[in-house]
Amino acid sequence: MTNERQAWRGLARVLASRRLEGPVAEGGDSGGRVYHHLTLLAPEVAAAAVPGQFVHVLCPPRGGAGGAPYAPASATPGLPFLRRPLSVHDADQARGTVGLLFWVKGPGTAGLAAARPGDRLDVVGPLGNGGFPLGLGPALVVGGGIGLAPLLFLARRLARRGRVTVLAGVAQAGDLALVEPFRRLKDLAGLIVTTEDGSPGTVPGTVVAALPESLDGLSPDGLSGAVYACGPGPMLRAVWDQVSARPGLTAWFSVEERLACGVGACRGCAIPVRTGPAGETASPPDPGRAPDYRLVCRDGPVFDGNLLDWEAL
Amino acid sequence: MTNERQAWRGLARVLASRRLEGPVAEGGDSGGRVYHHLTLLAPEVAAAAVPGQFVHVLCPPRGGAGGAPYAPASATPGLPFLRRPLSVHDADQARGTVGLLFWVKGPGTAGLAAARPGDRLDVVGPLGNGGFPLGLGPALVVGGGIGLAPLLFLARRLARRGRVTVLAGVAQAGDLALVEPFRRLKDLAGLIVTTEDGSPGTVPGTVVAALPESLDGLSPDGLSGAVYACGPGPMLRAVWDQVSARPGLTAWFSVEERLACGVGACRGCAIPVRTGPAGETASPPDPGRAPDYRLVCRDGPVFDGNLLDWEAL
Amino acid sequence: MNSGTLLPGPDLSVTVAGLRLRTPVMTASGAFGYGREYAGLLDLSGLGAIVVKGTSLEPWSGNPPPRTVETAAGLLNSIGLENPGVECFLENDLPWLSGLGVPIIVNVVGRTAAEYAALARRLDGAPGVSALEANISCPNVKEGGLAFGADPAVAGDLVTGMRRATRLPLIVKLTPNITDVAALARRVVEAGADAVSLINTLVGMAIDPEAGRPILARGTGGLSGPAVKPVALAMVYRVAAAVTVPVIGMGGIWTGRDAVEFLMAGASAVAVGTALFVDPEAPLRIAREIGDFMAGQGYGKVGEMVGLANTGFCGRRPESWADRPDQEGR
Amino acid sequence: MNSGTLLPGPDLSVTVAGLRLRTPVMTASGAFGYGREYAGLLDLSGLGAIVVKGTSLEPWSGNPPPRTVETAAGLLNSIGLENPGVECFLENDLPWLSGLGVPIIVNVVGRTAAEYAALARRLDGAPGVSALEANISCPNVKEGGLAFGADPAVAGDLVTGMRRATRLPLIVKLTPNITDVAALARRVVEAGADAVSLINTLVGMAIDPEAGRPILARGTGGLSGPAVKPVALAMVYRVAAAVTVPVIGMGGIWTGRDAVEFLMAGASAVAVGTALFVDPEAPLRIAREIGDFMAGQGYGKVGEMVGLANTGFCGRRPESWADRPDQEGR
Ligand SMILES: Cc1cc2nc3c(=O)[nH]c(=O)nc-3n(C[C@H](O)[C@H](O)[C@H](O)COP(=O)(O)OP(=O)(O)OC[C@H]3O[C@@H](n4cnc5c(N)ncnc54)[C@H](O)[C@@H]3O)c2cc1C
Ligand SMILES: Cc1cc2nc3c(=O)[nH]c(=O)nc-3n(C[C@H](O)[C@H](O)[C@H](O)COP(=O)(O)OP(=O)(O)OC[C@H]3O[C@@H](n4cnc5c(N)ncnc54)[C@H](O)[C@@H]3O)c2cc1C
Ligand SMILES: Cc1cc2nc3c(=O)[nH]c(=O)nc-3n(C[C@H](O)[C@H](O)[C@H](O)COP(=O)(O)O)c2cc1C
Ligand SMILES: Cc1cc2nc3c(=O)[nH]c(=O)nc-3n(C[C@H](O)[C@H](O)[C@H](O)COP(=O)(O)O)c2cc1C
Ligand code: FES
Ligand code: FES
Repeated sequence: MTNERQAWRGLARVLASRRLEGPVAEGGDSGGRVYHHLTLLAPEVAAAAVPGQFVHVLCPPRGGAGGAPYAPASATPGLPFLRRPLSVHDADQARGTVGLLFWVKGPGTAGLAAARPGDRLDVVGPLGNGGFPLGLGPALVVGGGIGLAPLLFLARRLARRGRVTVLAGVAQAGDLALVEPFRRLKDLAGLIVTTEDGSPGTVPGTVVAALPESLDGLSPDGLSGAVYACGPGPMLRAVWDQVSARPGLTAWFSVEERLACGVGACRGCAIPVRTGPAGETASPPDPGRAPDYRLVCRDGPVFDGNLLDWEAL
Repeated sequence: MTNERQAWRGLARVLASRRLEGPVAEGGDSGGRVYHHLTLLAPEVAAAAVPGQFVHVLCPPRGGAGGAPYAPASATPGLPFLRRPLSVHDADQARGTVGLLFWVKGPGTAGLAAARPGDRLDVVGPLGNGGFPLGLGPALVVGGGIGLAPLLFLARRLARRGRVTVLAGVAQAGDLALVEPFRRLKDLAGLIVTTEDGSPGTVPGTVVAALPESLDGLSPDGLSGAVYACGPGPMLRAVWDQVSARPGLTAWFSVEERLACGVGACRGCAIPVRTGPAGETASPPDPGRAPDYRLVCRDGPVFDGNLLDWEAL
Repeated sequence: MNSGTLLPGPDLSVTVAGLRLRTPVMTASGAFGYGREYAGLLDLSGLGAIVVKGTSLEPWSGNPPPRTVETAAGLLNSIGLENPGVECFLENDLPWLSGLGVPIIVNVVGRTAAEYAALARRLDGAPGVSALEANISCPNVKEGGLAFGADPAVAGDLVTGMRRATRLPLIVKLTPNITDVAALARRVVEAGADAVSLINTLVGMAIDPEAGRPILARGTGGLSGPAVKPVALAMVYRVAAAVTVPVIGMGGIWTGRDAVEFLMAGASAVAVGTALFVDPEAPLRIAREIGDFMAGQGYGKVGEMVGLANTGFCGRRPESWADRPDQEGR
Repeated sequence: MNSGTLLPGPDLSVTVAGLRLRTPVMTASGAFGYGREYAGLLDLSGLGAIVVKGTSLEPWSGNPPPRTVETAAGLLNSIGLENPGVECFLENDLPWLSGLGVPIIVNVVGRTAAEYAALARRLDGAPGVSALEANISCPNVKEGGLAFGADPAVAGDLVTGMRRATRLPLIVKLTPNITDVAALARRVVEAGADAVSLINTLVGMAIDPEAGRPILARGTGGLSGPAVKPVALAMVYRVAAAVTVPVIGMGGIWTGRDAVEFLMAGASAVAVGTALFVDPEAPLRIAREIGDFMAGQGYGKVGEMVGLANTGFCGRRPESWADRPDQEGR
């Protein structure tokens, strides 16, 4: 654990800030979810980041409409103050830019969404251990909703190496903007998009329903290849159920937990795993012994499906 | 105490926001003090306010340079969150505007200074009891530093009624912008400006040093007239010493204390006074009895010098 | 959630210690004066109840200034219970207050147990007084206040004395500056409290670095506001599990979600203090936000949420919960 | 204040419990791991001291997630003292840490008084360990932790046992979840503590309104961060007046001015925890800001500020203060 940390900390300039618009702009119901994209100038982060890593961002307090510095009397003082983890959505080493894609959920992401070009944000990153292991064999990338955020950078890197299919699911037409950047990716072997509302040009249903077919097509024998997944917990569990039933497949999951320090110091972001402290081999948890944990920020956020304790997760 | 409150609460639009520049722009040392002026559109406040009253303003959290929503990691989260009291510097009933002039002191005023035209600020006001009583006799208005803030509106109203002289003191050339609006006032009988650094065109020294001459000139007999003062505590005390030594003069002081509610509910802004609870007549405090207090936000911020307990203040 | 308008709105009324409140949101003592100070800034008739400033037998002049300091998401105060005395209250404020149609709860303070009892006797039967809240937990006065509040035995005797002196519902306000707040709560309930309220302020301090001394004239003060909410919530949770009378929760409530947290921790009603200084309409806004939350989550009555987090229940309420008779007005 | 550069800078070094610290700013236990986690994000050799994560005899796996919740200007944690055990620390971390040239203070935790004593014995004489800090105040573990910390008699016995087992300077970390922290401090000093540190976290809670249950898996957690600063400061002020050993102050320190407040309340040094999560360089920045403040106000040594607010002194330091021998390293 010599921990050769590459993390940089400094002020990254906001180059672009835009609210994502779904293809159905008028009348589109995105279930109240608003998504936002930021492009930051952070050459050190762009150079060092690998897919699956994240940056830890200090979020400005919420402004009023249009970023105006009006403080709503109803906003709780003192929120947000911790940094917020956001995956590297994309990184352009040549330009020194890092893209972030996020759901505007609470005070932290709301403040970030009000950032304008020229603003500077205090970021630490890239953080996380190694990211998604990039193999050379056939790969299936599976993402649900905002879980697609870390997968664009991954799919881009994977596509340089081998055959990559992306299976992307969103709830409804209003969320399809999350999928747009994948359509522009070169060299994808395939892109399957599912929507729960059955939007035109998509497979109706969830990624979980579409997964068996994609796994069948992953490799000639259907029994080798790597699966990479990020999304809501129940989706990840369902992916693991299917993948683990097919020997020969490996699967990597990007998981979330509440972070404080982001660097492995506070032990705040524990997730339960199935191994002893040495952590090398997976074995069923022994009910008689203390649970084992890994840290999302230091040992993850990407984990081998074999390691995760799916019952306790 | 039927308390016919006129206070309005709502969002006031920022029409103009400017940092005050002293006449000595280059190399001028204002002792590190930065002053700022905001013009708010708040017709209800403009219509109801009288000189000496204040507004209670919800301050946006500090932004970065140029109002950018960058949160400095060193800024304590959760500050500011209480409203900040600021005197009505000027009010224009016809245009529905209220001017605020303030020293950028801590997190509250720093956030306010970052407001830009078009922003909306949550204000309550006007607050305070009645303000400066406006007589018809000769008046001397004495202000020190940012204590000049409430006195412009006062001097303007007084000048409609009678003979008004303004005695304005600032520390140094860099602060002379505080005096500028008084120069543009019509109908002043006189404007005497003191600077401690003896800037050109000003009387070297403090208002306290210049006060005897001004008091001599206040009225033909030097023994009648009203004095209105706002400024740092020691200055107010010195003014009272001189004024109270001249029978026949009345003096009104705008004083400050830390406010919470601003409306007389929390009893947080007490200042010691020299009378019993009935509070009608001034008498020397009786050391044997409990101290008496008045509330700056409800009973002031303007008080008769006879009422204030100058020893305890 | 526009769909909420299609359904009948959730019922926000609650019954606490025999008092019927239109909403579960009261004003916290000391932050709302005697109510009139806020007239014109909010519609007082929409409040769940008004709890007035701590009131003593004789007028108290309070502590020397400075009396308040802003801290990170918190407020330190050292008012020292300045108040005009109970006679002035009865003559000048109560008639106006009782015209609002809102329960009026009088927060009482004394220097001795006998003074508390005398206040209870004086207010018993005063037309327009709905209940008493015994403030035995103010950190800002030398005599009384915290001295009573930190010792369960002494607090119990004080409450016994008040109980004998009045038939009004008796709420006892607990201090958080204590190792075992649940033991204190149990004792005052044994002694006859009809409800307990918490938390009063946490002892705190701020120092002026330039002056080299505390900012507040008395050194320490009481901390309130969002900063203390997690502490308040943990104490409400513990006390609600320890007593059978209703709990009134407070400490840093700023939003409807904050209030719901207190209800789920076991409070039957909540009070809002410091938030008033920033948003004078906070109690009304918070009640509205509770209603929005209930509509969104399918709760019909406030009582369905009370104590949820204490029952180990998670996610959706059990069907039987709404019918449990002991959830309201117990 | 550019004029500061013309004068020799103020002396930031302090001596606490026999340890010479370059600056009065340490890292607080649990927020800095074992130091290496932050390597590259700040220059660790500029720290006053490093206090490592609470360490037990055997590895502890800690509490189930979620373990942290952000609150208003505060952080609730329920880590449960996850740590790899003292042997792992001695083998993997101590050699690296002791190369930094900064005092290393080991925060120790046990399930029984005997475990605390065994840890003290094991660490006694371990090369590179400068002092021990006995964490008898963690609210997040069932056994040990708060149980010891809230009872002065039990805490005293625990400290007596550790005192016998080690010659290392012994710091005892006090809980704030107690009625009378000064009595507790006096007892552990009688039992042999060379210094006391405070505050550990305040018991707190947050509830997820949608789920209807506490967010932290264990229900309650410990509150830290700016929210608790006023409470911490009041307790440091009380304890400093009650004991003759040095006090190490912490709780919500974010700026140099915050640190100066703790020094003036009577702390001889301070520790920074939660601020690290937002500003990894916070301890260095805060030390710099203390220096700026001292230069601006004309203080030459940190000891001149220690306890100022407790002496009733106001404004400028008395000339004699700087010479008082008992202000440093007592
Ligand atoms: C390694 C990692 C990478 C992530 N990448 C992305 C991304 O690329 N895009 C994106 O939209 N979201 C991402 N998330 C989730 C994102 O961090 C949260 O949505 C965000 O912190 C919410 O903050 P808020 O203030 O807007 O909302 P709130 O819900 O008010 O946040 C309150 C607290 O909960 C924490 N929190 C809330 N939701 C989550 C969550 N799902 N995971 C972890 N902590 C949470 C926050 O950090 C904060 O401390 C990632 C999370 C992790 C752990
Ligand atoms: C009735 C009244 C009218 C005022 N009018 C003006 C004005 O027109 N222009 C102007 O520049 N200032 C005025 N002040 C002072 C002004 O309110 C403070 O300078 C301001 O609140 C400082 O806030 P801050 O966050 O920038 O600084 P900080 O010093 O960080 O404020 C911290 C806390 O102390 C309080 N505080 C700090 N200084 C004062 C002070 N002098 N008086 C009262 N409370 C204080 C703040 O309100 C806040 O709660 C007035 C004060 C009062 C009571
Ligand atoms: C300025 C002020 C004055 C207070 N006065 C009283 C009082 O007279 N009696 C009392 O029981 N509590 C008093 N309190 C405590 C509040 O009623 C409440 O318990 C506490 O502030 C926590 O709630 P909050 O965080 O919503 O303010 C006072 C609080 C403040 C801020
Ligand atoms: C995540 C976290 C873990 C902590 N772990 C420990 C610990 O292991 N031992 C200990 O004595 N204190 C522990 N503490 C308490 C801190 O050392 C400190 O006393 C407290 O957080 C107050 O300081 P702060 O507000 O600067 O964080 C922990 C605090 C936090 C936030
Ligand atoms: S967030 Fe601190 S260890 Fe992961
Ligand atoms: S600020 Fe509340 S009474 Fe004046």
